This record gives sequence, C-alpha cells and structure tokens, in this order.
Amino acid sequence: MQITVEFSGGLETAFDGNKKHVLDVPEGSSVNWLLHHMVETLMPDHKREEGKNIFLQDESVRPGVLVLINDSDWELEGEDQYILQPRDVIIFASTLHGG
Amino acid sequence: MQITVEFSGGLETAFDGNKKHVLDVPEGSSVNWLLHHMVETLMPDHKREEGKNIFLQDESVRPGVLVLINDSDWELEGEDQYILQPRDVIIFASTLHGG
Amino acid sequence: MDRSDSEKTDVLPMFKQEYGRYGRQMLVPEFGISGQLDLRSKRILVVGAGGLGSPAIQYLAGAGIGHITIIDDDTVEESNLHRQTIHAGNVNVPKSESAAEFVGKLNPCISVTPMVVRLSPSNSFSVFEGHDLVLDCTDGPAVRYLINDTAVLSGIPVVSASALKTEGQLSIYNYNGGPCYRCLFPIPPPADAVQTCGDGGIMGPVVGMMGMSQAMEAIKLLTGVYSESFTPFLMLYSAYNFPPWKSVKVRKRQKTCAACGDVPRISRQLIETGQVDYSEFCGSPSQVLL
Amino acid sequence: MDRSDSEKTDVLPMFKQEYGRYGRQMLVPEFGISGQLDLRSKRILVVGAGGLGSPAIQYLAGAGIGHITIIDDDTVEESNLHRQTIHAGNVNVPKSESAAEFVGKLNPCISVTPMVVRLSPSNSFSVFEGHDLVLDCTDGPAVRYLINDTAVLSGIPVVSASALKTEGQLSIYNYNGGPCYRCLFPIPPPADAVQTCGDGGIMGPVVGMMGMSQAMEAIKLLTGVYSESFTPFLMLYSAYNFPPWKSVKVRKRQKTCAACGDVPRISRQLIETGQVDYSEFCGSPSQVLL
Ligand SMILES: [Zn+2]
Ligand SMILES: [Zn+2]
Repeated sequence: MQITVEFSGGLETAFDGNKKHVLDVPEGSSVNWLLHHMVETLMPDHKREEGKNIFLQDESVRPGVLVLINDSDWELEGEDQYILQPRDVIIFASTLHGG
Repeated sequence: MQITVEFSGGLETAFDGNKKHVLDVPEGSSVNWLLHHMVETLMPDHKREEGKNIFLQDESVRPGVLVLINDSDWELEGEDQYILQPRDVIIFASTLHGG
Repeated sequence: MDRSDSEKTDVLPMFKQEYGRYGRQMLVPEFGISGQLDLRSKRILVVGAGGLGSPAIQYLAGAGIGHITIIDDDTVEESNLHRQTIHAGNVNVPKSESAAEFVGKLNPCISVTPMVVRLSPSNSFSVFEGHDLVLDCTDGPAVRYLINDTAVLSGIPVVSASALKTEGQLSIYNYNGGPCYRCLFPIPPPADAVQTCGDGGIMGPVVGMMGMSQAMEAIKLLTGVYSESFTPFLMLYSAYNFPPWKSVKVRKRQKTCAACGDVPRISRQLIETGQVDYSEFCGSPSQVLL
Repeated sequence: MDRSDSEKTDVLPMFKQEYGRYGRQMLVPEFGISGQLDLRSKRILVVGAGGLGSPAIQYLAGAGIGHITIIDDDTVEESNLHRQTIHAGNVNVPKSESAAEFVGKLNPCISVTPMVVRLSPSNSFSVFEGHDLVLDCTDGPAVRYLINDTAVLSGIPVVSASALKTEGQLSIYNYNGGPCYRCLFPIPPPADAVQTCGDGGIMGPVVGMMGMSQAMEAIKLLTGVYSESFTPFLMLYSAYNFPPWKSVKVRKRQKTCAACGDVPRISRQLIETGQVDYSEFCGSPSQVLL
C-alpha cells in the first residue's frame, strides 16, 4: 500500500533533500517500523550515519521533531505504535526557533 | 452518500449563515442537481427568493462565484455535469474585491 | 544610498552595502545571490497603497526590488491606519507619497516613484509600461478588470489579492499559460454583490496577510520559481476558520476569454476610447458588457 | 491622543476619535464593538522586536490593544531591515525604542512601553506581570523555554511563532486546556539542530507572514474566540510548497509536563535562582535538564 511522507522545518536535509516521498509499505506496518525503513531507504548511503543522528535519538524521533499523522499530532494517534493505513500522510516537522 | 459543502467569500449569507454543511445526497447526483438541492434545503423559506438571486443566475452559479471540487476549479472537473462522489468537498467561493 | 564606502567594482555585481543589507535572504538556498540580482533588475507597479499595498510595499522594498512605482490618488485617513500601517503619522498625505516616503527611509538602495493619480482607461497603458510585474492591491471590481485587461495587452503578469471582513483571496494572472482575471470571472458580478473594505469592514491582519502573500508570490515570480512550470492556483484565507488557509488549483488560460483568448474582443484602442466601460459595467446586476 | 474634540462621555464607552479609527474593524461581525472594547482593556507583551515582532506590533497597535510592552535589547542593523520594516530609518537605535516610536506615530490612542533589556530568568516574572497575553517573537530555543515556563507559572497564554529560511510555524500555548511549549517539546533540541535567522537565512515575507498570523491569533484570543472551546493547533507555512499552509491538531496539556503538568518540576524559585539553566540546556546535543 502507498503512503506519503513529508518533511517540514528542514528535516529533508537529513535525507536526500526532497520534501515529499510516496512510499510502498507492507500492510500492518507501524510508524516505528516506518522510522527505520526511512533511514534505510531514504538516506543516501554516504550520509546515513549523520542523517540518522539528526532524525532519530534513542530509537525514536529526536527531540524537537513532531510527527503528524493525517494532520494530527501522533500523540493523538498512538505515537509510534500507530498502524499505517493506505494513503496516510505522515509529516515529520522539525521545530523552528528563528524569528 | 455524504458530501460536504462549504462557503467562502460571504456566500453563506445567501443561505442560513453557516459556512459548512454535511449533506446526504443520492448517488449519481450532479453538481447541477446539487445547486438546486441547496436552494431548496439550505435556504430558510423566508429568504429563498433573495438567496437564490445571490447564488444563482440563469440556472447556474452567478458571475463571480467559483465552484471548487476537492480543491480544484470545477472547470477542470466537468463543471456542473460533474457527478458527486462520496466524501467530496464542494466549495462555493464568492470572489472578493476589497483591499 | 551612501556609496562612499561601498564601491561596486567590475568584479562584484552589487555594491558592498547591498551584500550586508540582503545577506539574510541571500543565505536562503531557494533565493541566493541570483535571486537578489533578479530582484535588483526588476521594476514593479503597485496599484493601490491601501490595506494590501501597505505590507506588500514594505516587504518588496525591503527585499530590494530595483524599482517600485506606487499609484494611488487617495489620501490617508485615520480610519485607514488599523490596516495601512505604512502611513503611520501621515494622515492627510496622499497615500502614494506617504508609502514612497516609507520606502525611501527603509531602503535607499532602490528607487521609488509615487503617482498621485487614479488608474484609468486613458492612462493605464502608459502607467504599466516598463514594469515587469503588477500588484493589484485595489478595492473594487471595475479597476480590477481594467488592471487585468491592460496587463494582458501589455504582456505583464499580475499578482492579485483581495480581502473583506475576515477573508482574503490571492491569485497570479496572465502568467505562463495561466488564466487572466476574465478567464476566471468572464462576467462581472452584480453590483449588489460587491462590498468594499470601507462598507463591509475588514480586520487589519486579514488584509495584511494577503498583501504579505502578494509580496512573497511576487518575489517567487520575479526570481523564476514559476518560469518552468506553473500550476494556476487560488489561495483562500479565512481568519476565523480552521484550517484558515486553503489552496486550490484553477483553470488555465481560456481560449474563449475576451481578454487573453484566441480571439480577444478587448483591445488597447477599445479601452482607451472608453468603449470598455469600466466605471459602469459593475453597476447593475444584469448588465454585462463584452 | 488629542482629546479636545473627542470627549468620552458616560454614555459612550470609547472616545469619538476611536470610533473613527477603528470603525472598519468594528463593522466585522466576528469582532464588533465588543471586540474593540476587549482589545482596549488588554495589555500585551511582545518579546522580540525582530522579524516576527515587526509586523505583529504594527497590526496589534493598529487594532487598538490598550497597552503594548516591547522588550528587546538588540539594536537595529541594516541587515535586519529586509524583514524588520518597522525600524525603517532607525539603524543603530535600540529595537524596542524604534518599534515604540512607530507605535506612537501609528496610534496615539494606545500606550506603549519599550524595554531595552534582555529577558532573563531574573527579570522574566516581573516583566510578564500585568499582561494578558505574551507574544513569543524571539530567535532561539533557550529564551523560548524561559518564556514558556514564566508564562505557565504566571498563568498567561502565549502566541508563539518561529521562522527560518522559507518556513514558519505558529502555535498558542498555555491556554484553555491546550499544551505548553514543553508539552510538545519536553526535551530541548540538540544544539547542532538549531539555526537562527541570522545564520540560516530568512525570507522577509516568510517571517512577516508568521508575525502577521500572531497578530491575528492574538486578536482572536483576546476577544474570546477560543474561550468556549479551543482545539490546540500548529500552523505550518512553507513559502515554496503547494499548498503553502498546513494546519494540524496537536496534543492537549500533558499531565507529565515539567512545566504545566500535574506535578510540575519547574517553579519560579528554581528559575529565578538559576537552577533551570536556560543558557546552557540547548548547548549540547545530548544534555537534557529537567
Ligand atoms: Zn483570460
Ligand atoms: Zn506543558
């Protein structure tokens, strides 16, 4: 099934620089699974180590990153245990501090 | 089946003042059918005559109103011949001129 | 601009002072030095220094558009100030001169020309001449059709916005295969369906948001963001709704359009000789010209 | 304000001049005269007179917030002006004084206090005191946590925005069952993930849009729009994306929050005695306090 992953707040720099990806994922996959799948498939080999440190910490998203599942905070949807549904849109938003 | 109708640009004043309505409509209904259905069911009796003049002209939407079907101009979707699908969102946007 | 200690050499495409002034936006990858050089070479016409023009002019001047022409024949009133902050302290001053004064203070590196006249069918072509982009910051349908038609016939794109009460709209017209105002609205609205900000009311930040969006879209357009491919759109803002913003795709250029279609029915001569009656054609509910 | 010909009588709740000045927004049904009276009685604190504060202050002053306090210890530089248009002509002037000067010119009917100091753990509580709302218009994570914690402990809501490069974010914190900043971001980001507008770059209208949205949300909050029911949200803006705006629902107040939770671990005393180390805690990637 297909889902869409989007980056906000500059997090695409941890990956290949694209702000939007359409991914084929197995049914029944959790968001936790997705996090690691993204590290393995969306990061260029030569910057995976660095990118992983920007994206993850202690096996979840790093502090300052919000995960938004279909326009809702993942905290409202079961956090990383949420089971992905077809056509879900998952946004990874890094909080900004500038002004 | 259910569809959502929204008003923008003040067009809700031609109806009951609410900017958003969830409607039950028969399968196979066209947008043209919807226009007349809205006049009959969403306008209070005492202001139907006046409201209809604000909303329609020559049996279509009056000049200055854009019809947006799921975030696309209806001109891209077959105009008033478009057949409504479940969970469609139809926006009626009256163009604004102020500044 | 004080150029005494900021010599533009043959090597540098800008004066040193400009590198300092624009450094923060040149750091942005989507913009960069090339974006700055683009803006520096461009001339923009802002029609209306009211609620839309006030923020648009501030941010376009700040960004370093090479030249800004501001046309408005209105005079600042106290009731304008909640949304036309560029005119602070300038009650009774012509709006175009007040806005130009602000531009001069904000950014002496660019040039600005105020015109205290009303845009009309007899002057619109000469006013538009020599500009790369027009911002429609006006307050009424008749002048919006005039701006559209003049822009189409002059080959100039338009970033157009409008606002009323708690809502606003924005589109780009006459650009890269996209529609003109008449493609979307071939028939003027009935006069009784039209309200200006004066009679319908307006929240300051609502019209401010739309003018700010005009500045952003103007910068994008002038730096070539839409030059390769452009999907025509309409942005809708409704301050008291959730979500407040919606962006929708709209039709492309219409072959049947009276202004930009394959067989246009509007010409410079018809406009200048008063045969396209902009002052009247929005005046009655049933009257339709062209 | 010249009150010589504008007597406020026992019958009228405002001076005559205010009816003229604010007439256009009082016409808006969602706002009305009651909205104006609400704003008139309110005191707002704007922390930071930079890219966010510049438009926010202009439109809040225009709208007639009774009192505005502006705190910023920075001085205007030429490189600020592309996005901090309120400081036009005021290079080298303290930003809070420059902004207050603009407010005075724009709207003599309200009062404004500039504070040329840096918000710090030792002064934040006294600075916040007596205000109905705080606007977080700052440029860095440490001060954002300080503003949050002081606001929570003072019982004051915060309209918070941020921007970088082509993107912006906005939320309301500590209001009507909604989260505070720490509810959403309990652990500060690693320092190497943080960029300010100075080092990362910023487009003027991007940060302008966010400051403008802060003004709009502040007006809504202060006039009671969210008082009956409030669904916490985050607005995301990305100027070069389509659609540029997204609005998402976020978590409510978290019982486990160090600041606003059921068993708070942060107190005024801990802050004022320097035991919540705001200057350091964003300083290293792995360091986490509280
Ligand atoms: Zn056309
Ligand atoms: Zn909290």
